[in-house]
Amino acid sequence: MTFEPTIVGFLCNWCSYTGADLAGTSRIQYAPNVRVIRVMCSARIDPTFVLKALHDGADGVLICGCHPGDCHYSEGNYKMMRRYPLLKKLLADYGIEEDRVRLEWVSASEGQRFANIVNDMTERVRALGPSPVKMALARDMAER
Amino acid sequence: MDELKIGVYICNCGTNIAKVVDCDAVVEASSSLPGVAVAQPYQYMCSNPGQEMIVADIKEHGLNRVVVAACSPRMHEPTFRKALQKAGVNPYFLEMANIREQCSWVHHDRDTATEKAMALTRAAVLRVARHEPLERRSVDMCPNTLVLGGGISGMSGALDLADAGGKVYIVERENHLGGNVARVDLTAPYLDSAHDMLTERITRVVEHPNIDVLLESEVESVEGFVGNFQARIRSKVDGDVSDQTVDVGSVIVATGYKEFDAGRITHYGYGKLPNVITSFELEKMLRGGRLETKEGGAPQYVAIVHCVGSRNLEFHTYCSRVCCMTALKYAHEIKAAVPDCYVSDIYIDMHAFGKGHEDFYRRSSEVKTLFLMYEKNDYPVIRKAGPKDDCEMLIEVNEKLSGETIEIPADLVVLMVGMEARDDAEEVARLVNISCDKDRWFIESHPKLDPVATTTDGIFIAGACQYPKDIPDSVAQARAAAARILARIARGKLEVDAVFAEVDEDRCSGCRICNQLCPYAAIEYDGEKRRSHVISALCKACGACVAACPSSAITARHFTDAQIFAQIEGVLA
Amino acid sequence: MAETKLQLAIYWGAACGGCDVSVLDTNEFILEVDKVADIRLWPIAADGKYSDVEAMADGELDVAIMNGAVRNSENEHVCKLLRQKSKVFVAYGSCAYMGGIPGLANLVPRSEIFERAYLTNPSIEPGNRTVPLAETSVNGYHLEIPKFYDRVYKLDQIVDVDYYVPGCPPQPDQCKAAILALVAALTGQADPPPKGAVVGALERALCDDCRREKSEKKISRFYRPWEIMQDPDKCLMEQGIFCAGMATRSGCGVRCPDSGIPCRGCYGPPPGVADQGAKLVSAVASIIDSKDPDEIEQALATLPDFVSFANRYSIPASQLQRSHRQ
Amino acid sequence: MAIRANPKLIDELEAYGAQDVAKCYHCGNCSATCPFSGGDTVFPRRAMRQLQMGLEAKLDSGLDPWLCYYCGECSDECPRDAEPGETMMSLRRWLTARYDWTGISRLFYRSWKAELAAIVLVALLAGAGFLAFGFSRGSIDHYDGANAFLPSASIHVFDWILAGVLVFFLASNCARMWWKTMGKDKDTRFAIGAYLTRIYLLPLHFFTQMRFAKCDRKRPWVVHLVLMLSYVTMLVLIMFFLKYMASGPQVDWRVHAFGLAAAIGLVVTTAWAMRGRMLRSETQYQHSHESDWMFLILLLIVAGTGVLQFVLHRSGADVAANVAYVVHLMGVVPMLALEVPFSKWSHLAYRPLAMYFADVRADVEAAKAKAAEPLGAAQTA
Repeated sequence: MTFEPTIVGFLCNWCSYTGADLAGTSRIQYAPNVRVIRVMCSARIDPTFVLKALHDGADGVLICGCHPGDCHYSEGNYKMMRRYPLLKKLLADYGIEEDRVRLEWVSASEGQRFANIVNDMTERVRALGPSPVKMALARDMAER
Repeated sequence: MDELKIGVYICNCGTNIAKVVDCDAVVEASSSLPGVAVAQPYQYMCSNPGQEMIVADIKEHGLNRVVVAACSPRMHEPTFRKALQKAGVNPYFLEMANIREQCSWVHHDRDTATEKAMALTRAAVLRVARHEPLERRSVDMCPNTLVLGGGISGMSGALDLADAGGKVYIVERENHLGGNVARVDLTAPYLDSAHDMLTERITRVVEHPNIDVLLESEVESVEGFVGNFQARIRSKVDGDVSDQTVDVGSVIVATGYKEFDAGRITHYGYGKLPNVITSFELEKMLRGGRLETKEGGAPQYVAIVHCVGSRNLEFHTYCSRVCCMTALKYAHEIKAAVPDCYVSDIYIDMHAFGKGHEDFYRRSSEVKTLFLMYEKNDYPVIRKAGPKDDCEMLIEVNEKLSGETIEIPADLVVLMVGMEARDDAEEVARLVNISCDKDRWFIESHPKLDPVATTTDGIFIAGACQYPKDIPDSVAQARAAAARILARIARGKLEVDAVFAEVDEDRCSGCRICNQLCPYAAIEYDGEKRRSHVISALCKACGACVAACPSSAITARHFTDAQIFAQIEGVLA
Repeated sequence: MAETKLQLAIYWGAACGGCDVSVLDTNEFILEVDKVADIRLWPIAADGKYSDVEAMADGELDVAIMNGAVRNSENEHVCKLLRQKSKVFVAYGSCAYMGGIPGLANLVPRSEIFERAYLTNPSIEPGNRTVPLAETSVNGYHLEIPKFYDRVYKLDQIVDVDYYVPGCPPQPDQCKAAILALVAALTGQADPPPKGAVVGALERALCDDCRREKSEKKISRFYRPWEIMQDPDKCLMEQGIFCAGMATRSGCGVRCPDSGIPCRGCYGPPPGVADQGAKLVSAVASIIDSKDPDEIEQALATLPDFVSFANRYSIPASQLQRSHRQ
Repeated sequence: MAIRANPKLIDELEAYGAQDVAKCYHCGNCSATCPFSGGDTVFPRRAMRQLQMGLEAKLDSGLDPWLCYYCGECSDECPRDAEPGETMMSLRRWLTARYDWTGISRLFYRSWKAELAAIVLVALLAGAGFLAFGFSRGSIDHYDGANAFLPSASIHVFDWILAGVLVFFLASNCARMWWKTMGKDKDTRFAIGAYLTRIYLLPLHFFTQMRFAKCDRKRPWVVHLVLMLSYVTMLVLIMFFLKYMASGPQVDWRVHAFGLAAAIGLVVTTAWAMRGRMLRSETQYQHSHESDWMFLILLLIVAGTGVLQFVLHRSGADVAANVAYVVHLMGVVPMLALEVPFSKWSHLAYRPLAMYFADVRADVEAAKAKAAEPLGAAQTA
């Protein structure tokens, strides 16, 4: 049986979460692997959340916000846009694979886009296999 | 805090949820979660009986937290919050799990969908356990309004507000009212006099008991928050400076535009060729009643060049929206002034989108205006004509409709200079804490649904300071702004959401990372205490500062780290 | 009340020794300590053998102060031993508290460390390149050396820790204060600090005590301290010098920034911060003055080896704790 | 090299009937509906545009107006009532005036009074002349025979002289047309091959007007074709068989069969056209220039009197027949001397020529393109 990843999704309330709702009202089918957590703005997403999710066993983390220029709070998504590459640097330093954490812009009207992103991400993470974090920490405990 | 008693309700939503998600399984799974006192399914939670069930359970089992796993919180969160309130529980002790839009409607496999529904519900239960009671507060709404700019927009907004009884302060930099419209002769498409229109406005404004017109004045600072601004105004009436501070509840920014400086486009020879003039210089001639070349004669050929500074890569990519009809207006006015004059109209596209515009366009071609179409960024070139020519200048155009490169004679060339944001747009934006787009036009709160408000509550924009507009659009926006303000004045008080960010001053180290992050300038730095703090009335709870605060001194009410950590643990458990 | 002298043990795990020196740096205060306490184990200053400790009854020691992290089985053994024999167990210094500098080794697996240390290291003379094994037998004799773990642990990942004293090393006066507080508590003159408390440090971040002028921050690139002439009165971060102070607990006396060196974060995160590095990510990224992804990338490119700045002392204490490269 | 535009041209064209061209905003509906438009020929829009911008040289050397038969569809489709069809018509008038070196066309088109005066004058002179001639040598009560009032032999000679004059003017104007449209351009000037291979087009277009047949609306074509064929038949009869036509009272059906058919054709189509122009029944009849009316009226007079003298002569009323004959000639002379070379009728020569030239030009262009090809290929390769 194929490995089914668990992905934590952090979605901004105004664009992406609404976009995800739209996918629902339009009955667009997509992979059930993403568990969505709603925040008011992508700017609220503290890198700690991402690390915490990975620590707690998430196989991937998906971050979605409004398209640049469309932020409900005028510039919140730019704050995420600045944070993201630095977070990726940190994750790379910790040896987390590129594809496990992803930032995407999804507007309130892009239900289909959200579905596509979820499907694509699920595919990529499935290909990577289970997150190494939980196992590694378990191994550490075991070696003593 | 007495022990947790969480009620969990799983909505079947008829079959919308139940047909894909095994609701009973979700109920069973959640009933064993820490703190859960009641867990049950129901056909339609949003129905009255559904809400009643929650109220009853709260009364009977003394529930102090409620989780509803149903549709999107964007749909029914208010509904269930009311139910909690009704039962005497703080409405913020509710958390919803979205198992319809984001589960049953998008998945078909029953097992995985049920598993996901369980995870989402679990997350909600863990989260709600960490919820805190929050209170909405209301602040007073000051009935006075500050209007920046005494143009047609500012005056129109001011009159509506003043007629309704509110006090209005119009702050105008110039020594007269009227703004750019005062520089115009007739208006398109009906060719009625701008002057008459303005006189009516100005007289009413000046004579209005509720309007203070402050000429030769500028706003120095605007402090406070929606409903409670203090504006410092500096007047320099012929030399002597006087300051005053006024209390206002709202601000209408109607600072208008400035025309594009034709000198910046070299190949039109503006400033070198004496008879190349801007649209505003022509307006001046027309208002003066004599149309003539610098040499003093009546022109035999007049050429009008569109999109000067607009719709090109070099200067502004946007369309200035009013020039096309203004150009047609000139065609009519010129023919009226010099009947045997040949008018050629050199344009990119004819934008005749407004009421009566298309007919006006038709009428203009009927008076034999020669329309010549040129390609964007392929500017016509104006040169001095030779001695043999019967004209002052020759304009070379790569004419699109014929595919020919032609030379059109002209004695007078009118450059339709586009609209530009004022040089000090960014300062004004900073003054009232709104933002500018790449062209330095003020940004509205929502391009379609809220084009009048801004991201800063209580600050409204009207007229061409937002984007090029003609008179009707500007007036409409101004009066819309007035209506928005009046609605609030009528209520007298403003509800401020209970969800906002707070700085724990015992933890704030005054590093000031958060200071420039807030789009609403809700964060103030106290130089004395060397601490930052949030003006809750201004805060819109985006959480940017919360995530950025390096010492976790800022908490986002209802979106605390603890609550989100709990959710993460919940979905992953 | 000589008969009720406090029973004290000080020991080190994976550490540089600086922590012990910092205790010695309290100078004659040591004699004060000696007045009220019997130092039962402190190899660097006094005597004492494992066997002595092993001989003790559980909880016979009033206080065990351990510095250094746990890198190998010997560290772990002593750590557990002292815990067992002591009433109050104190993790002393950044290594004990968060893993510290040795914790940086968590970014590479043991195999690579051995490779570097025992095989490829140019300072090793040829023909002598041997990798130590936990167990060997040399002409009939069975030898054991401590097992070198695959990663470094902070103490509370191994045992239950009562108090933490941060710093690399802790400042002598902070050390003094911590010891006095403990003594006061143990001799019943004051309430003991809550379990798990960080003693000998402050609650706010370093900026609170930093005398440099702070204003709104916007930068377009980062500099290493030696790359620019710095303004001694201006916040280092505003000058583009990466300073961990804003996400680091104060208490050190701002010694680094005062001497023109950015804070490295040895006192660990302020209370409430779950991951020092993660917090620095959002804080630092927030002040980059651009909306253009490429420009942002360029700005961040001037910040090499980010993790060693962000989690310099706290990798084992971070959410991810170690490299997960497979 | 930029072409100098002349905003005044549009005013000049007004005299020729182009009242509405300024209204055109080049939506292209006219070109879309016109069967002759397609590929590089944006028809009739190109001509409209050139006129709006006053590109005199372009119009002068252009053939477009002649390629249009004015079926009227474009005008019906025009959303701005810019009357493309009528504009083409006006351009044909203007071009006729440009081709004519005497300046008479220009005068006629710009002043219908002048045209009318000229016609009347010529008619009176002709009348007087023929009366004098008749009385000088024959008797009014003989229509034919030895002392006929206007013996066919003499009239025949006169016809030939008149034809000579007519041909001279028309030919010289055609030559000018050739020079403006083909001669100036050295590519088309000496393209003998093309001229020869395409020569068959001249009679073809002249007699069949097959291009007109391509228009979606067929009726105008039929009317026009009948009118034209009747006219030509009549011309042939008069130029070659006048003797048999005049002699009577017996009816020589070998010629009169044709004569009558042609006469009926002329009368009916002319009447139809007049009725149309009066009632504005069809698009091409919406706008009538004075020259159109004079042309029709003359034609009707000539055809009518032609039939009349035939009937009178055959019914033995020779005096009346001779009077009708004189009136007939009073119509014929101005028609042939003025209308054919200088006014509307000249198109019977210009239009087939234009179509012939157009195809010759097309061949030349094609050849040029072919010659350029390998080079083009080399560049792209």
